[in-house]
Amino acid sequence: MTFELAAVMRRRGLEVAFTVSPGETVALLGSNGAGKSTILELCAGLLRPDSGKATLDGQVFFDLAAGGADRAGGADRADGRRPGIFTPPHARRTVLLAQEPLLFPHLNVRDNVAFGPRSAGESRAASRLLADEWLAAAEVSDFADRRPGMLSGGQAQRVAVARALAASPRLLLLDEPMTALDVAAVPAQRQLLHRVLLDRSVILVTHDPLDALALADRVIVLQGGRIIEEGPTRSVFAHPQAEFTRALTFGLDLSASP
Amino acid sequence: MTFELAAVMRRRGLEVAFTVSPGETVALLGSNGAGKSTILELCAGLLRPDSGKATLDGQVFFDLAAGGADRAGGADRADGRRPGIFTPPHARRTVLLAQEPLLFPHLNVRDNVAFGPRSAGESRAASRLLADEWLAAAEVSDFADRRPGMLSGGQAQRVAVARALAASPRLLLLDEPMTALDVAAVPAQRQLLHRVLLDRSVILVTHDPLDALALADRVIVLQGGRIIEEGPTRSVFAHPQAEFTRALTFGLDLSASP
Amino acid sequence: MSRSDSHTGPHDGRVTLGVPRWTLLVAALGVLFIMLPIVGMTLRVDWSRFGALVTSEAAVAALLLSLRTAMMSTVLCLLFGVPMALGLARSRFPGQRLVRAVVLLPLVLPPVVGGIALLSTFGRRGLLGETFEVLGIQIAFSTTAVVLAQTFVALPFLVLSVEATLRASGARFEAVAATLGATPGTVFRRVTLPLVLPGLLSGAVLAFARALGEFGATLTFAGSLQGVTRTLPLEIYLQRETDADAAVALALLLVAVALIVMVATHRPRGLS
Amino acid sequence: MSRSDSHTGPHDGRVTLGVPRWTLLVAALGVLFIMLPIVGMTLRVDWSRFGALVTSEAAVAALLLSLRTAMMSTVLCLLFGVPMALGLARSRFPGQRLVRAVVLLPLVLPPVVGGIALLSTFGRRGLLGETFEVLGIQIAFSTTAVVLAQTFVALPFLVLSVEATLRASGARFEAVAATLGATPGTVFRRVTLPLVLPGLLSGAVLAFARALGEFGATLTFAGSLQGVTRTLPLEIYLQRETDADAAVALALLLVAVALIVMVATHRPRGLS
Amino acid sequence: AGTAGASSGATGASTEQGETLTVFAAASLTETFTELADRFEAVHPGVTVALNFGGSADLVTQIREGAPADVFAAADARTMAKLSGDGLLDGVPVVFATNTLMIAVPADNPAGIDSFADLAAPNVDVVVCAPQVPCGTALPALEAAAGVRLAPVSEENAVTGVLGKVTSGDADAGLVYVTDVTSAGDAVLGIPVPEADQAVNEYPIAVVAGSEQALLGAAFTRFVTGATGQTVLGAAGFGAP
Ligand SMILES: Nc1ncnc2c1ncn2[C@@H]1O[C@H](COP(=O)(O)OP(=O)(O)OP(=O)(O)O)[C@@H](O)[C@H]1O
Ligand SMILES: Nc1ncnc2c1ncn2[C@@H]1O[C@H](COP(=O)(O)OP(=O)(O)OP(=O)(O)O)[C@@H](O)[C@H]1O
Ligand SMILES: [Mg+2]
Ligand SMILES: [Mg+2]
Repeated sequence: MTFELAAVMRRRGLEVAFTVSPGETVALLGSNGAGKSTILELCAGLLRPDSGKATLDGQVFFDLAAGGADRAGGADRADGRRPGIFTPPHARRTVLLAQEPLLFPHLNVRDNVAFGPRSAGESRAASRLLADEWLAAAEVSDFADRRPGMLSGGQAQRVAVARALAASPRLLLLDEPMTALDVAAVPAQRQLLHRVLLDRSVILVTHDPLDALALADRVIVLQGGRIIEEGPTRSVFAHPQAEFTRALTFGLDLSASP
Repeated sequence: MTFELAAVMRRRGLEVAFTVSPGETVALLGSNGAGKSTILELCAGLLRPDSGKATLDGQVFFDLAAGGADRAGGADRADGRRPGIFTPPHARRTVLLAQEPLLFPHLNVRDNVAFGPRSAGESRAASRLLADEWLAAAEVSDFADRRPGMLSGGQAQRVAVARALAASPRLLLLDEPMTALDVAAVPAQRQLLHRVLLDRSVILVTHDPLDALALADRVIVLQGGRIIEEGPTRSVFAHPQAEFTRALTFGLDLSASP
Repeated sequence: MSRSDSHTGPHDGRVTLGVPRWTLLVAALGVLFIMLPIVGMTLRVDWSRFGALVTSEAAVAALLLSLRTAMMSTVLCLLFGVPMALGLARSRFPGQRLVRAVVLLPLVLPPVVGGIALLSTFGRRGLLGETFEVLGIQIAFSTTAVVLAQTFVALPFLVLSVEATLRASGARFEAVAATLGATPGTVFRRVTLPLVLPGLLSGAVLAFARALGEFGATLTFAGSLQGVTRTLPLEIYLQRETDADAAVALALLLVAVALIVMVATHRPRGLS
Repeated sequence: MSRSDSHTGPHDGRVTLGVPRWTLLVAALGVLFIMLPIVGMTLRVDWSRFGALVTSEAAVAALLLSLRTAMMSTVLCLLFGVPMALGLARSRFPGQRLVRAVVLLPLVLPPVVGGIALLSTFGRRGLLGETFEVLGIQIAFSTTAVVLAQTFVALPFLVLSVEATLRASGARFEAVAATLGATPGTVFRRVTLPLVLPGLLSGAVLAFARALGEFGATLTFAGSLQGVTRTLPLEIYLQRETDADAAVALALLLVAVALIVMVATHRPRGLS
Repeated sequence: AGTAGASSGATGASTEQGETLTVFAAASLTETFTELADRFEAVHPGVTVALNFGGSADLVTQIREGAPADVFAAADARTMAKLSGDGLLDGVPVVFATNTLMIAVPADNPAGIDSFADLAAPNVDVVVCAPQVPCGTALPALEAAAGVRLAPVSEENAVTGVLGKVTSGDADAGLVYVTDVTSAGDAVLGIPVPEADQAVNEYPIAVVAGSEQALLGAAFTRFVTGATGQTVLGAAGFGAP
């Protein structure tokens, strides 16, 4: 399940390339507007890059040559269409947990969580069972029969996490999954994620160095759409190079550990 | 500008009463679903309580007697209407910054921030100037001409903060204003809020004990819709009684300070 | 707020906003403008003959035919109109605005001209007439023609309602569904359709109503033959030749039927 | 993706989702169903006489009258229809469903019956006839009557489109605006209206189109006199009595006008 | 005439028990032809007469487009001439009835009309049929004969439009045929015009070319022009051919 990504998206000032090894969790760090959410949406198939290539375990997510306009000597096709491959989101088996919960307003909480399994072809009953398990894991079983409109902010966020995990993706894309959670819930949720992330390829966006430390094997620090720092979490945090990383890890005393 | 609130809302299992002194900042703490957002929406006038009374500096926000059905010997009116006063949101001069940014999608960032001043009767030009000041304070001047749909999550959140502050409310209601902000931005935003909150009555919802410490004069801890702990921030944090508060303040060593 | 308000149904303590008082006044005037003529018409009905008029064999046959054909047209409109709305609202292609304009044309064509247009295509001497003749199908002047005429005039209503709702509700939930592994078909069935339900219902009611009231295109394209093509509006038109009171009585029957159908089926709810 | 796609306008790299391929096929069939009759009609036009026919004095007078009245009706529809939609979508009151059904009735009334109903209210001996007579206003046989008839049949279109959009877009932004100090009027003007613009535009186009094609109610209520009450559809109908070709030519003129108006004005955009 | 072809899709198809004769007739003939059809069925057991009524232009269009008509009865000679011009008639049309114009005023005659010349008064709202439609065919001739030019407030497309506005009281007077006044009953008052017999409108009937029921159609035509037909038509106010 190696995931390889190289993508350029000029409109967002983004140009990145990195790899996620099978089972690895990579944290994307960076200031607001650095391009973290954009990368996740590119991986999920909601955005189409100007050019680049992404593959997961051999399956091509996209493979788009640079547009003719920018390539002086390129094999420009007369009709102006850029040749290329683009796999639509549903065929990628990646799941994106976005910055907003975006629960389906017309489905109750259980059916929201069961949506992924159902789409993967599970029976209605099996999907609901699975949903109930994930709801329990995220500690929101009490709300299974409610409409999302009747949840508090933190409750909705937890349901969104459960929904993402229930879809059992090959590549999991998490955009600030711990937002809006109360302090009592954070350790449990962190544990839940930790358990789930162990054997999956994951890209995790977070602003919390503790989350990165607890969950990520490796961190990638972005600035203005480029990667400015990259490496195993502990070593980057122990010897931060970029200013952003220094600010992020300020007060975390990791210099002693290897 | 003393704000006094007493409200019952059975549907949300809420029953609270507290006071905010002029210029005081009160932090509402509590687990997900404890009723924090509900309280803010009641103060803002988006929700109508079953009964209760709220006044700001003498102006009645609402004054609703308990419904006849629940009052055995009450002065039940024959037509079943509950008598009472209810001031609509726009006449309260409170501003609510909700958990989601909810920027107006059809206005650009500047006009979003200028919306409050405009509604208060400022001229278009004056409102825009004011908006630009607040955008600068929130460090999002670069995006003044963009539509909200083109912002990153953290950028949108900052604009929402600017919009709330620009409306110069008598009572400011902030629901997790620091969500989605990057670590580099947090100190600046905290400073901004600190400056702004100094001479205003504020109710602030947060999950971050540091925010509470930095910004709040007093904390109120909620659980299941009731107040379980209340007092000056430092003293509550130094000697937390409720389990939630203990978990929240775990690791913050305040026992030494008064 | 009455007590029942605060204890039942969708009333959840949320305060109604954004309805300035003057709009209610203007709205009331608007409602009055539509209601008065209908009341005025009701006052003209000769109630002593009403029962006999609306239960006459011709009237009943016309009513049944109308209900049957309007229902079939509505189904056809849903079948074709929802995909059309989706294509217009969600995808981008060259000439899209022209296509939208063409789809709306039946609205603007006086129905009689619509009937001529249909004859020029599906009639025995029309564009497709020969094809159908070879297949042994005669469309014009049959019940099929009534359904086609009604569908032709009603389709734009459905398309426009659904398209506007699609645009207003945006595509964010569809994106979420796709990342959760839902194929376009599943997204359509489980997310798009339920989310546009309010628009879909009001569009379907519009289409049904338009089909039920269709007159000109039917008369021209399908003729007016009792039990086969003479729908209630055509019957009303004929009755008016001999007995204006009878026509008003029948019109009232149509109004009653429409009211029942609409009150019974039209309950769009917001999802916010 | 053509190159122009990826460099201009609203194309921002976001992938189109939720349009299963089969819907495009079905949609194409639907478009064909509407387009073929119009093409069929066009093929019947006697082009050698076309110019003379559509520039005849009667035709020009009718076209101008049609445009003028349809525009005025659309304005009236907007004026009354938007508040009505707001009342139906945003507030709750007893009998709401009945009111909505009543508002939709003109859709289902065969236009001729609509005309009778209008006569029974605004006619000289109608419900309000005396009131108007005292005020020195005579409505019947005047251009005012044409506008009233068109407004009566077109109003429901606007109301329904706007209502569906209001429901689909929800009330969250209105709540935000109110907490920022906006009075209900300001909320309406600066938030509600811009947010429902797609529905408003498509509703206005629907209403305009319906008004432009209105025939039965106008004929019954307003009469038919060149330059005063004889709109293009009435002229078409009359021409048809003597010269079917002339009628088709005029109908094509109407189609062309409608197409131009729609392509020029109808550009709802999503806001998501 | 009631249930003709109620379940079959196409019109004019033979039913199992017998034959169906499809008659297209002007809308103003609705009442008389419905009765005539019943009587015709009574004397021709096994025959069903299916009636299709409409405005003259509708019927002409439909027949031109191949509608399955066997017999066509028009409201004026000009309409019939359009079909014979196209060779769509079988044989020569026969006039089966005539009609003359009459002034119709609201029952209380608010404008005090009692002659054709009164209609030309400036404050009188007169409604007429447009000269293009059968009910207006005879008007120019009448105007010429009476030497009075009218300035109508509306030129209607159908006689129902004229009657509707007279009965509602919006028009002070309308010009319609004698039969229309008869069928309108008490709602309107008819005022005869002496010059009307100089402007007579004729109703022709003919078998449609290519009809599969030509014989039966001819029989129906004879029935209408015959004694029974004339009795029924006469009762409704039509004049003899
Ligand atoms: N329409 C509704 N909107 C929000 N909450 C609702 C609604 N209906 C019922 N509730 C319930 O009311 C309770 C209080 O919700 P509230 O949103 O005030 O919680 P909160 O303290 O803000 O939580 P969080 O920290 O998760 O935002 C919750 O248990 C919630 O499930
Ligand atoms: N339609 C759009 N949606 C989101 N961002 C956009 C859009 N158009 C342009 N941008 C810009 O692209 C850049 C990258 O945005 P992105 O959402 O990826 O940031 P991010 O790293 O996720 O930030 P945050 O921490 O605030 O969520 C930002 O500068 C943003 O303003
Ligand atoms: Mg982001
Ligand atoms: Mg909350």
